[in-house]
Amino acid sequence: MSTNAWNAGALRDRAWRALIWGVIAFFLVNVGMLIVAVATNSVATRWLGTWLPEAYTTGWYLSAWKEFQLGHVLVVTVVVVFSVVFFSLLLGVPAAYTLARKDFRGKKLLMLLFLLPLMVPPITYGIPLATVMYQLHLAGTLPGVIIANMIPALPFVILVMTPFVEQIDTNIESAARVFGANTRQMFIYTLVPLLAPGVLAAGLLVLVRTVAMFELTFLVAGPDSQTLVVALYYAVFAAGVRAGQSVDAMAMIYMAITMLWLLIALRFVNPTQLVSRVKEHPVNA
Amino acid sequence: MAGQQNAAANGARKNEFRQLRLDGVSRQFGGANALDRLSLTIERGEFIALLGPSGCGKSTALNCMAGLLPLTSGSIWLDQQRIDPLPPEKRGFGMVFQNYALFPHLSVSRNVGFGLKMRGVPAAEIDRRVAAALDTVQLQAHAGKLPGQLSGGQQQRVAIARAIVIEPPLILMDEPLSNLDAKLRIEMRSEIRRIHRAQGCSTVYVTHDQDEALAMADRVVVMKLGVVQQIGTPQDVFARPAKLDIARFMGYRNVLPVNVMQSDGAGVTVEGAGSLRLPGTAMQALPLGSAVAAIRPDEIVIGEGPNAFAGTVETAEYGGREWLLQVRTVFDELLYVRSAAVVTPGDRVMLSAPPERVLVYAKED
Amino acid sequence: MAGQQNAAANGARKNEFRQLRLDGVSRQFGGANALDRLSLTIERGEFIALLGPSGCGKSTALNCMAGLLPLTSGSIWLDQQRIDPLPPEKRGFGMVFQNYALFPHLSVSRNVGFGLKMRGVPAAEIDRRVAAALDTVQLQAHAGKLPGQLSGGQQQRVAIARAIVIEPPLILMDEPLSNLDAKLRIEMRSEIRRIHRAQGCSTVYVTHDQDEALAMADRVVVMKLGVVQQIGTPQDVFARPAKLDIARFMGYRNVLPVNVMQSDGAGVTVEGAGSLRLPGTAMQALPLGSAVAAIRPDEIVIGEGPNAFAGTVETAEYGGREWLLQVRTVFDELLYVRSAAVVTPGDRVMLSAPPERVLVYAKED
Amino acid sequence: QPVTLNVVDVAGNLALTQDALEAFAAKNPTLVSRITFTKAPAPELPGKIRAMQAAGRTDIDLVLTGTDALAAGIALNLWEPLLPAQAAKFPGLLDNYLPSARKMQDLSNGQGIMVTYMPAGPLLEYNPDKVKVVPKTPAELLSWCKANPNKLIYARPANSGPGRTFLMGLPYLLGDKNPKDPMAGWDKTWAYLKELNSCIEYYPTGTGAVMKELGEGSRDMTVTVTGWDINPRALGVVPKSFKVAQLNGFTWVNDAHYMVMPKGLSPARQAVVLDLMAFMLKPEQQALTYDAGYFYPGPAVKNVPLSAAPQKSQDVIKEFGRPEYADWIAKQPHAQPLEDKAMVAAFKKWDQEIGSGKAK
Amino acid sequence: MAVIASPPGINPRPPFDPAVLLVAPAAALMVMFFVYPFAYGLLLSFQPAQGGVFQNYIHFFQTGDLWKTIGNTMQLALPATVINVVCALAIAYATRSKSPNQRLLSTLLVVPLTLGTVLIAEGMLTYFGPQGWLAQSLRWLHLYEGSIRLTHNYWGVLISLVITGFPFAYLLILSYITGIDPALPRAAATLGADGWNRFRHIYLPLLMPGLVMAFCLSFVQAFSVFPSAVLLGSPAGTTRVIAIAAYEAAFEQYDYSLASAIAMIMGLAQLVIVVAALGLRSMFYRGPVAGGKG
Ligand SMILES: Nc1ncnc2c1ncn2[C@@H]1O[C@H](COP(=O)(O)OP(=O)(O)OP(=O)(O)O)[C@@H](O)[C@H]1O
Ligand SMILES: Nc1ncnc2c1ncn2[C@@H]1O[C@H](COP(=O)(O)OP(=O)(O)OP(=O)(O)O)[C@@H](O)[C@H]1O
Ligand SMILES: [Mg+2]
Ligand SMILES: [Mg+2]
Repeated sequence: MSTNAWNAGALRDRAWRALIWGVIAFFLVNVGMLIVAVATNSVATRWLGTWLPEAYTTGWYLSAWKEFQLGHVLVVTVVVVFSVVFFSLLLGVPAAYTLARKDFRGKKLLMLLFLLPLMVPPITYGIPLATVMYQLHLAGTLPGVIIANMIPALPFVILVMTPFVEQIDTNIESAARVFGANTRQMFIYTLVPLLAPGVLAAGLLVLVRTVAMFELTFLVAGPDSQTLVVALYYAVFAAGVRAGQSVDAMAMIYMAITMLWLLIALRFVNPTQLVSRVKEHPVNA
Repeated sequence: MAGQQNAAANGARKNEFRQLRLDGVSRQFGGANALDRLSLTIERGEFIALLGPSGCGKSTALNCMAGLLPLTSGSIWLDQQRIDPLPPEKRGFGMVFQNYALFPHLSVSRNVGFGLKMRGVPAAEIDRRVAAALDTVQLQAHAGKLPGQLSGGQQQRVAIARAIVIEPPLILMDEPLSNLDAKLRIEMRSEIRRIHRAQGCSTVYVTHDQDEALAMADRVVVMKLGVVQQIGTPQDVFARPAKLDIARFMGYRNVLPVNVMQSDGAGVTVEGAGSLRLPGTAMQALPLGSAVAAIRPDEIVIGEGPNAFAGTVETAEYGGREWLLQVRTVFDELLYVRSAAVVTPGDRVMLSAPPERVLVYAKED
Repeated sequence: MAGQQNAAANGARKNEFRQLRLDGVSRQFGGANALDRLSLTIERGEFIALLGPSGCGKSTALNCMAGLLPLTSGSIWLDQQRIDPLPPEKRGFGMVFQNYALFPHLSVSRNVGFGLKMRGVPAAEIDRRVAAALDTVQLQAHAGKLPGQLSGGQQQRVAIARAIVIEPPLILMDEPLSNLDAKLRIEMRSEIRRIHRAQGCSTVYVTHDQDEALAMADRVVVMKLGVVQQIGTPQDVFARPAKLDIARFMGYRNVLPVNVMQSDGAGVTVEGAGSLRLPGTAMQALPLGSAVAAIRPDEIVIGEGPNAFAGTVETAEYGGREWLLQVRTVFDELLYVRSAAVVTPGDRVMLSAPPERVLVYAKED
Repeated sequence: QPVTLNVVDVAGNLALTQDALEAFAAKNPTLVSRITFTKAPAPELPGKIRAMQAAGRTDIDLVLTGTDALAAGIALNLWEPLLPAQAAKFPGLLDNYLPSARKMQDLSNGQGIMVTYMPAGPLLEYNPDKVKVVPKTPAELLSWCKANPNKLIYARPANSGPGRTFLMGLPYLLGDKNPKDPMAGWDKTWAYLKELNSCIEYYPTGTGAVMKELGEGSRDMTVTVTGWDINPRALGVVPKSFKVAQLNGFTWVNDAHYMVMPKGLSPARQAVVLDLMAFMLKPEQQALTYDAGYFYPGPAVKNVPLSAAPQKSQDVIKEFGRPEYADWIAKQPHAQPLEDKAMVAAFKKWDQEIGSGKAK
Repeated sequence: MAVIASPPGINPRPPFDPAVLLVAPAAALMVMFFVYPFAYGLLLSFQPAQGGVFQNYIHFFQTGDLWKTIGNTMQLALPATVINVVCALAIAYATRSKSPNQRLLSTLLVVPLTLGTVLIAEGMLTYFGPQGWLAQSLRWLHLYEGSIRLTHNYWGVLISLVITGFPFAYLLILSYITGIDPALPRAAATLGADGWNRFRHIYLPLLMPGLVMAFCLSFVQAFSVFPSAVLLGSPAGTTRVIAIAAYEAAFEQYDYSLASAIAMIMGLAQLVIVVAALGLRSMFYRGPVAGGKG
């Protein structure tokens, strides 16, 4: 009898597992096909309702590259995105630490200050922000674009990091302090390594959001500081005829550059936290 | 850079401190006093043990000294300097945490070297000193492991090594040997004493093990419910607990209701369970009448003698060197007695206790 | 619902098990054997203590029994049923973790009630049993706190209460009393024994405290480096360690190089440091010639007697009931000796040891 | 001292004019050291210029725009008035424009100079294999649509040039009261669109999606304009064999691109920009705007025949162009697109009454 | 370091903790570059082109195709967020433990993050299109012959929100999950908790703060959906989200005042949900997720 019940439990377990893996497979297959479809179209000369295009060409990439001077745009994009990620982590992680650990007057207000930029669309503050930036001679420069992009990125990092900081055992901080680490050292030697997966997650998400941030970038960028997304949006939303393949080629370039970062980041940091990696018993030696 | 030099300079200065003084140090948690007006002066080179029942505020006291818990009131002084507003990293003390608090992401050797690194010690010297410390705690073989891959006792030893390697002027240890086996514990005890003496540092040592406190400490602080009960040499605290409570805690398991019949300075004669008369030692000023006598099981002697009284063995438990007996006598409670000879339940034995080891206290309310 | 009934049914069945059998259970970590072919049969109602130096694989053994660590090889049987592929929750054993593993988000009482809730026990009964368990560990006053707000010893007691409250057929305890003070520890010891007896369950108890093992266990398993060294009653293990190693671990601190002069069954006569002759007991088959004699400090008697030899006290440490001496004798090593009387360094003493307490082993390589 | 000119294109006009702009820089090294080209979607540009002007630092010198951003800029008062203030720089400007294009210049309110021109549509484009009888009137279109449900497709006007051209062309075809007043004067148009709605599956949000469905054979007919007819076939999105048809008596709703100059430039820069604008109207530069038929025909001024265009451009237009266009452009009347406000209102009304009806 | 001499018993400890300063740079940046522009926008929303101070807001709530956008947006954002967070939780939980392919799998699941709305839109239009691979395969397998309508309607936008939002939630939740000390579920197992109960009683409550954060951020992201609502939805109908309304006000009618007002309403609508969620968060245990020593 109990064996039966046990089998029922195991069966339910297996069914659940199968369901999960089914969902994962379904998701991955469809997303994969979707990407392949775009990739195929971006190298197709003509693809009219058949399984595969008639012929292939790299022409769409070449012409997109030339039309948008993508070489330069990519450099700008990389610089902007890297800087935004770097600086928002630099400022955001300590801020998240304080918000997670300390109680002080005005904390609620500060939380609101960090929540608002995520919730009000840039339409509201984009133009006045750009005006301020032009007055400060920051607009049209790379620093200007970076700062503008940090407005939504920084609060984002703070909100993502807060629960990560809360998860960390305060004893470890105490130990670091007792052994002579000042706040900076405590961050560098204990918190940051322990938060690494969180930092990675926050960094990746900020990266993706920054690459995609159109309005603020456009409003404060000059002719030399446009990023890829501006070109992409132009290709999609500008008036006039544009071949779908050309848009797809742009989209592929866009994806490639984000994915490159993602893969680099994941190559070096695993999203699973160290605590669990060490304490999880190896299944078999 | 500046920070490191500064820390080093501070460290150097603090190394020369003469005394650490706690002045009415209190700490509350949500209204409840975990530590109540602790005043204590620790001389340089002294080895202080904090002793007390679980939850009495020992760790709280250590945390306050280390600067990890803000005080609710009171102050801490290092010679003339008030240090309680200083953050922990400015105090330069070493600490063994009760729960180890190892850095989970650092290997054993980097855990141990952490404090040295923070002090800007050159890498080569760090390596040397870490190796020596790991040697002391017998963990050379595990230097490359992460804390999560160690056994409990190994983790605890890493925590000890991490604290001693920085050679701090004051070292705070919170039950540092609790997870070690007897042999290793005895070895570590003498290592800690040796290091304490060699470095000339002061040590505050929390332990629940009386033997440890007695063997290691210069002075013992006995606490209960956050309040200091007695401060004295190990012999004092052990042989002459100031209160019945402390006596109980110190292993005076036999607490018998008696009547004080006759008092003569410290020497008293008490009467228990009707007719039995025992000479004892008064630990407090005692009026004639109701009182209690406390006797340690191992100080009850089996065999005929003056003042001996009879009993029947009820249970006998093997305790390694000797047997632990529960003996029924004229008293209501069973007496706990130790016996080196084999005794079996049902045996009749004669018991007696030397008068100086029968401690008489006023009756508790 | 089904799951709960199921668990209850399972529990009921397992409660009736007659023996738990470990058959060549091994566990490796990255190539190193943490537990090597442990074979052990635990009868229902038995109290087994695992004893061994830090890092010898005690916790690993418990984890394997609980189902928390997959075995590298070997099998575990509950009567006729092989249980090592079963997940922990299907085994229904109780466990006290060395590092407590309390649920940080649940109050003390909900931590303790967790197992009952999982078994679908009605809320009212949970409350009752949790209250009783908290009473046992003397934590009623802290029932509403979160684990993070407790002292180390209090946390440990929560872990104990959590394991005993489910009245499991087999209870695994990993150094459950290590952070408690002596008085409480003794109280908890008898509580655990009482519960063990009352519930008729089997207990596997890891401890580093020999007294504890001796006082509580029916059988003691001594381990070293993952390998079982000796299994026997406490008296056996304590008085007659099978190997020199075990003897050392059991507190035979004086290990002296001797020559076997004459062997007569178990009784041998050995000669040490030139001329001194001692009668002893052979623990192994011994050829004449080089061997070692192991003697516990407390079994060396101070005072004249047959076979007595002279020594000079070098150090004397206060140890509560007695003094711990290091005595220089004809042997190269200092002898550790205990003395009930006050002795000061420099005193001359005569030492002797009963022949049955001088254990003679073959020389180690 | 030569300056760097920043040119922003929000209409896709650079495809037609970039070579010409660069030619100006090459010919006038003393005036222009470099021209930077930026491309941006139209709607956001006025905001950017507003931000610049509010800060007193305009660093966009020339904007190439369609009627949408042009009108927005006029409403927000962003553009520098060019005519008549700078008429001297553009002698005979109006007379030089093609007759059918000339009126488009008026839309600029003197704040922009038209640079390219397309008569646009509305036209029908269809798959000749599937559509045997080509509708000749709106009524026939409706009945064809009803006979072949879901085979006609057109895009949401707000997101599509052909869509909006169709919307604006209908009042002329149906003889509505006031083709310039979508709210009050388009009763027949709205009624017709509602009727048509019943046989249209949905409205994509972009001409690209429409052309894709047409090209791969899911739909048989759509509305189009000259550029969207020629260029997608040249690009291979739509089979070359697809045909266009006109609805009898239709009126061309024209489209044009303009050069405008934001306020706030220094006089020296203004002078350079004005020279550049004048240069762009020269026949040699205008001939470049034939391009690949993307804004067919392209030139806004008279006397720029296809033969003046680069050979490549000529080849494309020969292969994919429609000889009949010349005739249609000459014969059918031309009209200007709706004014900006009216256009937004029309989009809104279309969204509310036609588009949202498709909600599922 | 000055020697602080004050009578014992009175603590000179400043009520101000210097660690609070760590938040200062971030706060300063926000004050410098966000507060003023935001206040400007807020004021602007009260300066309508015509009418009284609240005219924009009155207009918003009186105009059918404006106020209904809130409902439209909620109808998209809430289900999308719930789907994302729930699926991400389930999948992250299933893939949490160390295994040879765990890293590969988690990377694969995170990859869609990099696609960008345009690629997803293009991909969906191509792949789900009437002649796309999906339709062709179904036809080839004789499973389904009719037309698939997964684009240019509600479902298109929802799918695209899931494709972008799921990896986002997954990455966050996976990292939150793996921060939980594995000793705790193990302890629960010895107490008889099966897989579901371990999840329900150990993981879930400990994850709650992280989950709520992931929910809030996913929600905010979904709520401001714009390009995919245009590219994949029917922006005149069910997917006329509030961002479209704001966009049209700003960039078609060039009425920045109305646009600001709509944006403010949009922010407020999100704030309601987010504050509610964060309030919920404060009801759960937040703190270290270790269970004792070591
Ligand atoms: N954060 C807290 N909130 C509330 N009470 C607390 C907190 N920390 C400690 N306590 C209480 O303060 C008292 C003293 O705790 P402390 O840790 O100092 O005890 P201890 O003497 O170290 O005990 P042990 O020997 O068990 O470690 C205990 O009763 C404990 O429950
Ligand atoms: N995850 C791991 N990876 C590698 N080695 C491990 C791991 N866990 C345990 N070990 C090693 O296995 C050995 C046995 O560990 P175990 O925890 O069983 O010891 P123990 O007998 O419980 O010791 P203690 O009394 O100190 O708790 C130790 O040497 C330890 O370092
Ligand atoms: Mg403590
Ligand atoms: Mg262990």
